[in-house]
Amino acid sequence: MTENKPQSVEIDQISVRFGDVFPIRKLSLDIGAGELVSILGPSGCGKTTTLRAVAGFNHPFEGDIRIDGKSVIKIPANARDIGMMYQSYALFPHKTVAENVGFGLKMRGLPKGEIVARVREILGKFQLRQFEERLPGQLSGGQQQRVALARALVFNPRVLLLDEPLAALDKKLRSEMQFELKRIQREYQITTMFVSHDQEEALSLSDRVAVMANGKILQIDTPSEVYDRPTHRFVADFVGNANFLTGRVKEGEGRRCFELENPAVRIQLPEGDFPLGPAEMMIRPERLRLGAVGQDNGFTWRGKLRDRVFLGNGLRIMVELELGRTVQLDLSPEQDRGLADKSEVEIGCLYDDVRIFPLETASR
Amino acid sequence: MTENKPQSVEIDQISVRFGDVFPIRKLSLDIGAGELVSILGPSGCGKTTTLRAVAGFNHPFEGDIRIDGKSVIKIPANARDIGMMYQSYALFPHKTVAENVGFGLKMRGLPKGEIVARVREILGKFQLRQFEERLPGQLSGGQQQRVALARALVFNPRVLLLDEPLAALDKKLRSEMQFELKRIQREYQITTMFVSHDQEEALSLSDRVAVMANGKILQIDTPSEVYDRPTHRFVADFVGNANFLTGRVKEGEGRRCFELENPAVRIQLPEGDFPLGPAEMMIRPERLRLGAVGQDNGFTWRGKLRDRVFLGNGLRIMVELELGRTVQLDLSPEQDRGLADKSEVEIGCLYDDVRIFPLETASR
Amino acid sequence: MRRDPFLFVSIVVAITVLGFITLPLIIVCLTSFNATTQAVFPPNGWSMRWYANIVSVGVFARPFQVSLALAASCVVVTLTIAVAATLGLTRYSFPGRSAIDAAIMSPLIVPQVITGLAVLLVYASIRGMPLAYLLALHVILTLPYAMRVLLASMARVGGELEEAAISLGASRIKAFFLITLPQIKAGVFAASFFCFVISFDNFTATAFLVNREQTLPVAIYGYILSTSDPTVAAIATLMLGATTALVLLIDRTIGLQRVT
Amino acid sequence: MRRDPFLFVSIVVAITVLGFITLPLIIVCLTSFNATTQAVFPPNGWSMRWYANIVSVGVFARPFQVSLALAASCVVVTLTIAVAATLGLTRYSFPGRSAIDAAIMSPLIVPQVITGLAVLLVYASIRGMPLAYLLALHVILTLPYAMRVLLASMARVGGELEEAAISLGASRIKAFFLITLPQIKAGVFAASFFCFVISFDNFTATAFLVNREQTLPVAIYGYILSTSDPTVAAIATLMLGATTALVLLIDRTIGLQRVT
Repeated sequence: MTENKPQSVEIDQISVRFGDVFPIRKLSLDIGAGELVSILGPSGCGKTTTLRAVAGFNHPFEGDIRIDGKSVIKIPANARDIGMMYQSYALFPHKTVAENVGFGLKMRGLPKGEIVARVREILGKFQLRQFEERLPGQLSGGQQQRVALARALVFNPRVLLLDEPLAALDKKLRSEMQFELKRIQREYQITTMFVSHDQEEALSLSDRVAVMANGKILQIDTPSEVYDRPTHRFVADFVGNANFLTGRVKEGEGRRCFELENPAVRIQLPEGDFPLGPAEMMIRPERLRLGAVGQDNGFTWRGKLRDRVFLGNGLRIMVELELGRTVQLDLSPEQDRGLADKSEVEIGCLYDDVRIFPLETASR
Repeated sequence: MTENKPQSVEIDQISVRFGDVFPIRKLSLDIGAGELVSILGPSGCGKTTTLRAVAGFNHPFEGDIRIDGKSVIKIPANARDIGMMYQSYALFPHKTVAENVGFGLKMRGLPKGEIVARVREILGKFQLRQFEERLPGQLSGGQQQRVALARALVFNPRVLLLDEPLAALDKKLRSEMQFELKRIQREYQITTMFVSHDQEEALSLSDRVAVMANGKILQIDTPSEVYDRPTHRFVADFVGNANFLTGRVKEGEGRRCFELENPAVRIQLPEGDFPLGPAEMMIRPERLRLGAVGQDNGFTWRGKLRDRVFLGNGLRIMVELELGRTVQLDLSPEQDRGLADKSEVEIGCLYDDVRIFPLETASR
Repeated sequence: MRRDPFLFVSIVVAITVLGFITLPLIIVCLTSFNATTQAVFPPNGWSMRWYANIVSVGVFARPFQVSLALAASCVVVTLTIAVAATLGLTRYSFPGRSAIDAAIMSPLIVPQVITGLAVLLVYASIRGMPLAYLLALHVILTLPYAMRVLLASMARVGGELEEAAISLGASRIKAFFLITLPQIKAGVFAASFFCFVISFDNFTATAFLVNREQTLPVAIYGYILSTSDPTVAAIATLMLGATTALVLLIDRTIGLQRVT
Repeated sequence: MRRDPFLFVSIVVAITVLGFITLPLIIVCLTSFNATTQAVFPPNGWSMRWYANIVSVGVFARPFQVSLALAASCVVVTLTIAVAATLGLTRYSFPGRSAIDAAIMSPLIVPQVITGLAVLLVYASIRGMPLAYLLALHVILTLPYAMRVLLASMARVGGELEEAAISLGASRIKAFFLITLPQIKAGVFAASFFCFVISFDNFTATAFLVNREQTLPVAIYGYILSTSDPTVAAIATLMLGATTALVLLIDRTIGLQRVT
């Protein structure tokens, strides 16, 4: 294997047009050398269009795409040297596993002996040696996925693009393959970009997540930042579960505060730049806890337990607050034990776990 | 609405045959009046065959099915008075929402005025009044699901059968509809049976879960019992995530113990009837905790942190134990904070959280 | 993908095919307005006289009526059989099903010369009722096309809607007529159209059976053998116009996409 | 579902259809072994003499060769055009695409009498090369069938495999020949088969163009007009046998399911 050093990808203000539709507009995204970045968004947000622009399958009418600092916008798809894995895997059904994996090397005109050697090497690494002579149709979903990945990696591409890499696998296999995919990406140290509509997949695999909606990137950051400190209401709603409570940001004593209406309940806000006016407060269900919280670093509400749903690794409960809203809490097994058969509960929340979104930016 | 009292369903030793295949064999399942029971299993396990036998769409060659104590096995499907909702909803595309919902009443020969009145009533209850004149194709997935449910409930069926009720909805909508479905079932107090291959759906909706494999029911119990105290290895593996460690059950001092091989590590077992010999130990990833546990009620292992995956509402880590196995831990956000950048960790487990399965019964 | 030689080649081929196929039809149209007595191309002048000649020549009226009646009856008989048979073939499996499948499709590949000859042989042994035999022949010829269209529509509908209706209290027959039939309406229309056109246009097999009563295609063929004026081009243009109008009508009402 | 009157009715219909369609073919077979000179049913005795007569009567050898050559050439020409046109129609969208779509399918609904007449008109204006014109006619007639089968296969393959090949470094042309073409192999076989059968069996349109060189169906028709012995039943039986053998061969090698 000739060791390539990882290469950066810069997407610079590209816009793509299909007839009258502009699926992406002036989109920029920088991916560091060797980084694994996901584009997460609902279907139709333009994430696949972005991926295909990098692959060379559609042509931005403005902007530039650079790999390792050099523009590739004029290079045709078959000369960009990019490994691509499709959601359907797109394995060639009439070719054996070895022929599928070797296809990229054959197209590069490598001598037969070297092709065989390199195919064998990567099949060994992916525990696929015994399936060499099988056709893709004779493999399980997980094996097909590994073949598709091997085929995309064997020719040492400059960048790896993955289209919903785990979506076609069942739930069980998916969590196993998450670890596997991460391990392989680290081993090959290859700059990787993948698109997903599944927030779990994006959070667990990526170094950074770019959340996209309506052809624009709303937030790009590490998984925990995107989850814990979403910058847009849409991000908060799309990534993970969320409780939203409407109210308004007002001037308080010293710091600003958030006021729920009817009845008016004031919540101190931490330091920061919160625009005054109508806003929504967001709290993650697992950040709410049973029992009171000290007034200095949080607030406590009282309410009635309305419903409980067993999730296996925890309990989800619905609490109707005295102040008239209903919120959802996710309890871990330990907290769950403290609940017993109570119907009146106190729930607490730390100021740190509250996010405020001005209502103007409430996009969707 | 004429109030019907809920009716019990007894499936008594039924077997179904399709040609040479026996999808279910001598299957029994009792559902109490007003109870909500799910049949959970992988595709092809016979769960849908069971549901369709109750509905009257296939004919057991032996056994009996009783509703409210009376056999219905000879009653044709269209006279069983059972409400059925399909995964695809099976709404009639050429009929309006009102016509769809009224179809069952029309087939029962009710006068037109009464049909209109009862359809309006239930559409109001399901917040579908404004869609009365729409065709199903003009509704969203969630609305279609509510129409299908209204259609199955409007004629006050004796039993409600649901085929993967939430499978066609996207993740977000699914968790909302779980609460909704439960609320409706409680309001109508109707005996309900549903099949699912999604453990989350089954755990969160059901009063009791029947886990099925290869045409047989392996365990039927409350969601938390099935999750926390699975009786079969298959159940433990299918419902939730699980760490499995092979070893053997041996005689210890007083109580029996479980011994991992190479290196030999002994774990005290709680009181109970554990057959001697090769066995597997199962621990849920969220039952393992960071830090040592007192020797009286648990055990502690040391290991290296190998991988971490951010799940949003927690962290999943892989720990390579000193004794040579790798286990998976799910940490809640609080525990997660204690992890920092450690690479050497101690993990603890309570005896109570360990399940043992003799290797003979390891079915799949 | 722009500046792709493949794109150029395949567009050229597609357009050539277009010309290749439509050119003869255009020639027929133009010839029908020819002023001279010989059916030649290009025409020497323009006239509507051959359209008038269709009526005045007198040999086409009766064959036209025969063809019309035959095609209409054929649609009714074929569709009734096809709907019942399709239902049986899609909703039930029974021994020998695949043999019936194959048999129903066989007229698609059995040469019409053979089918015509076969019906002629039966006809020769039991004389009389020529139109009834012609109808039987046309039903045999159109049935596979009707079945293909109906089987395709029925496959799209699936049995689940029918089953849902039954679970709501409908009998099997009510479920079929109230739920399934409306779903395959487009297919039934399409099948009727194909049957009508195939029956109306058929010449090969029909030619074997015709003695007293001629159908329109047989009459046209006979006319060409004896006369070479553009009258038949005029008839052909009218038939073409009628067919095109019918296709456009279907496209407007139920959509060609749902049909072919 | 057992004891269902619907089941009974639809099985009865299906079996009746089976008999109705296959009976004439059986009659042709039996007649071909008839001992007497008249082609009548039921036969008066058994003999193989009409099979010998096919050769000895001498009028079928040359038409058989013509039909064979014509059908074979037609397969080559039609398939080449059809593959290129299908590729253009499935992989690219360009203005006027739907017009080309419609034009390609139009021979399915334009009466063959008209098509035959049209080609005759062109032929009449530029005399000579009768077989070339016959070939052109047959290509026009078979193209829509070939396109239908190929478009259906191509739709199943989709563009993703081809794209995957390109991302692995293949040029567009290599991707087509190495990846897409092998996928639609079954469709190409099926289209070839249909083209061959349609060309070999065609009578209606062909009848217009034939003067010096007869095709087999035209020769058969001419023979029936003059003689009524079972020789044509014997030929029909042979054609039927050959067609059936071909269908079985396709079924064994690539599977009929993947084809129709």
